[in-house]
Amino acid sequence: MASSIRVRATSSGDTTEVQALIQHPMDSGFVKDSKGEIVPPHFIQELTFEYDGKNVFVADWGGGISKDPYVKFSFKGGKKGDDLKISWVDNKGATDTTTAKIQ
Amino acid sequence: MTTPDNGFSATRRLILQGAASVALVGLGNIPLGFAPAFAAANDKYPEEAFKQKGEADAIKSLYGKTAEASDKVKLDAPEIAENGAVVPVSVSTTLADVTSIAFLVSENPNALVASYRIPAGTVPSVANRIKMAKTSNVIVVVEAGGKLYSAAKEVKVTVGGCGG
Amino acid sequence: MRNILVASVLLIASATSVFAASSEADFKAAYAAAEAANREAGSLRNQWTVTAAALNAAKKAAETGDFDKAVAASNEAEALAKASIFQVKSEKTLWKDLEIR
Amino acid sequence: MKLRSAIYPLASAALTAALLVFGTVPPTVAADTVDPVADAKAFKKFFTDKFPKLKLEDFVNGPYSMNEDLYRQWEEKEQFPPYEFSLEMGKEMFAKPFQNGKSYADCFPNKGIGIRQNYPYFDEKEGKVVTLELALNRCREANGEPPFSYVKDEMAALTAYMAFTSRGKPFDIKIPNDPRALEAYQSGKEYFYTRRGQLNFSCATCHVQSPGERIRAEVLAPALGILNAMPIYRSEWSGMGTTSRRFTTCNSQIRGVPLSPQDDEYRNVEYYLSYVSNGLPISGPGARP
Repeated sequence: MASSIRVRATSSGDTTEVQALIQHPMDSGFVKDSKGEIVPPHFIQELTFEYDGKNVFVADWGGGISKDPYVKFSFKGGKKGDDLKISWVDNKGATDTTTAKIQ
Repeated sequence: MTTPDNGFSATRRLILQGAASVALVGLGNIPLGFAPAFAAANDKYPEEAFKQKGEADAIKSLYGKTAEASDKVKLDAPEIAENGAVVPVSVSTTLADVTSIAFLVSENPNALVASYRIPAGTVPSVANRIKMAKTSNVIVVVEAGGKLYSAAKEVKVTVGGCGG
Repeated sequence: MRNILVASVLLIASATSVFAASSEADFKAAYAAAEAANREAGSLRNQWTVTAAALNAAKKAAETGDFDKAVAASNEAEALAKASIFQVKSEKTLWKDLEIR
Repeated sequence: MKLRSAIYPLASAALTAALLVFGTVPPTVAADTVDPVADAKAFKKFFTDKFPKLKLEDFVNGPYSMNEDLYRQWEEKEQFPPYEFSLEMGKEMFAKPFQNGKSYADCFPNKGIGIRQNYPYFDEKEGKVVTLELALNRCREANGEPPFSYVKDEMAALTAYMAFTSRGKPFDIKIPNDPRALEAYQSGKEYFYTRRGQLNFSCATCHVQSPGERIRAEVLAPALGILNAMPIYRSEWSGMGTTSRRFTTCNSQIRGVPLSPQDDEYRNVEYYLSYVSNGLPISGPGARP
């Protein structure tokens, strides 16, 4: 199966801009389904971006982040062709990880 | 967009390194024996803060202190959300030594939506998409040099993001 | 304009609800009439969701033995179904008023 | 107070005749002249007069072209659009052969690439309108595969991919010289303007009379160009939806019981709406509130 993570990392010389979109329901645990039953919470809790062996950005998320979450940030450094590693873990213990090349 | 010269908050980072397994054990639902696919997490997931109802309690739980409003924190959010399920919100700041940025929605069932850890060298500017149950204040808290600064903006929501 | 249909339906519904002490037979007759009207609306391809909801409410009320309520809901469903049939007929010519020419 | 029962037989007789568009009885509207070219011209003029600042191609962006606050939210979303996963899934599905070794490409002209703007078309053999969604499911069934649901998921993914390969190409819907094609067009037009449901709304009530205005929270999209963006990721749906989904949910929102997806009437209204948007570029897949 295809990765749940889509990443665009673009170097502009000094900084690298990173955008990520992740496929995840991000159920908050406050919404009822069509049968009137509460959809149990199911959301990503931690999302990590690692470059050159170091975390450059860590997101701690609750159920208030939108479905198929999106985040954008920038960090100093990062060379074209280098790897950026992205991983997430959700409240049910599921994880996914991918490596993107900086463009 | 600004790129202030971030000091390196060495102690905090060092303490955070290698704490991955601790962080994961802290998550109630993780089954025993679960091996994380990554070992990069460098702080504990602030589970309690995410459970708080109001924004004041959430900020207190997250940082143990209160925030002061600052015009150096630039919060960008729509006047009227096209849909409460997806509200694009972003922040940037000219403050130096930023170590974390948090987003809160005062009227959501749990106010804290996201908390971002900003290591040295990362630009203190984040964009994300959040859910809003109804019209309310979006609050952003920036931790810089050990102090908390905040900005707020009301976003009108007519179609709620909680299934309404 | 659009409120006319809604208002007339509400009037019918409230008018019928003053009759007291309906029997199961009353309900069955009222329900059958409502169903027939809704079937006709269906053949005209213009059923309303609220008609189906009123029919459901009638059935539920009848199951609990509340035949007054069941008859009232059936009558409401019938009125809604007939209004939807009326709408089809009047729109046969009225739609042209909206047309961009 | 009650509507007199005497009127129903009359009404139903007239309608049954009118609705048998493809039957032997010609529709009652056939007495009027049907002039699609003039219709399309008037349709575009109506919208460009109503929104003089907008260029014709802007209309394919729906409500986003009419409200600055919304436009900014859209721009932000388009940086990493929410339909991206569906689009990718569609691309993979499209490339993957069926069990019998054939693939979607074998069912379509130009292997299915860059052809979205030609759908729906009028099939003179069948005497009916064929939409892209219908053609996709027919392709599956012809190759021994079960059809997909018309409203979302796989169907949305496939049409998203096919629209994506056709982006920028202007809608080029043809009405062949066949009286049945003209009837289908006219039937679609009638459906578009006919009020239905308890709210007594037609498609036109919202998308002709009130585009740019808010109905509850939503800024209504103009009918012109509305199908150019299909399929769409709607925040309100938290997911993708096809043209079929758009039509059926519009019906239920006005408290009407929707027809089955790809019902003849929906196909006709898609034919009509696409035709009057001829010349406007395909912009799908789209993102909408």
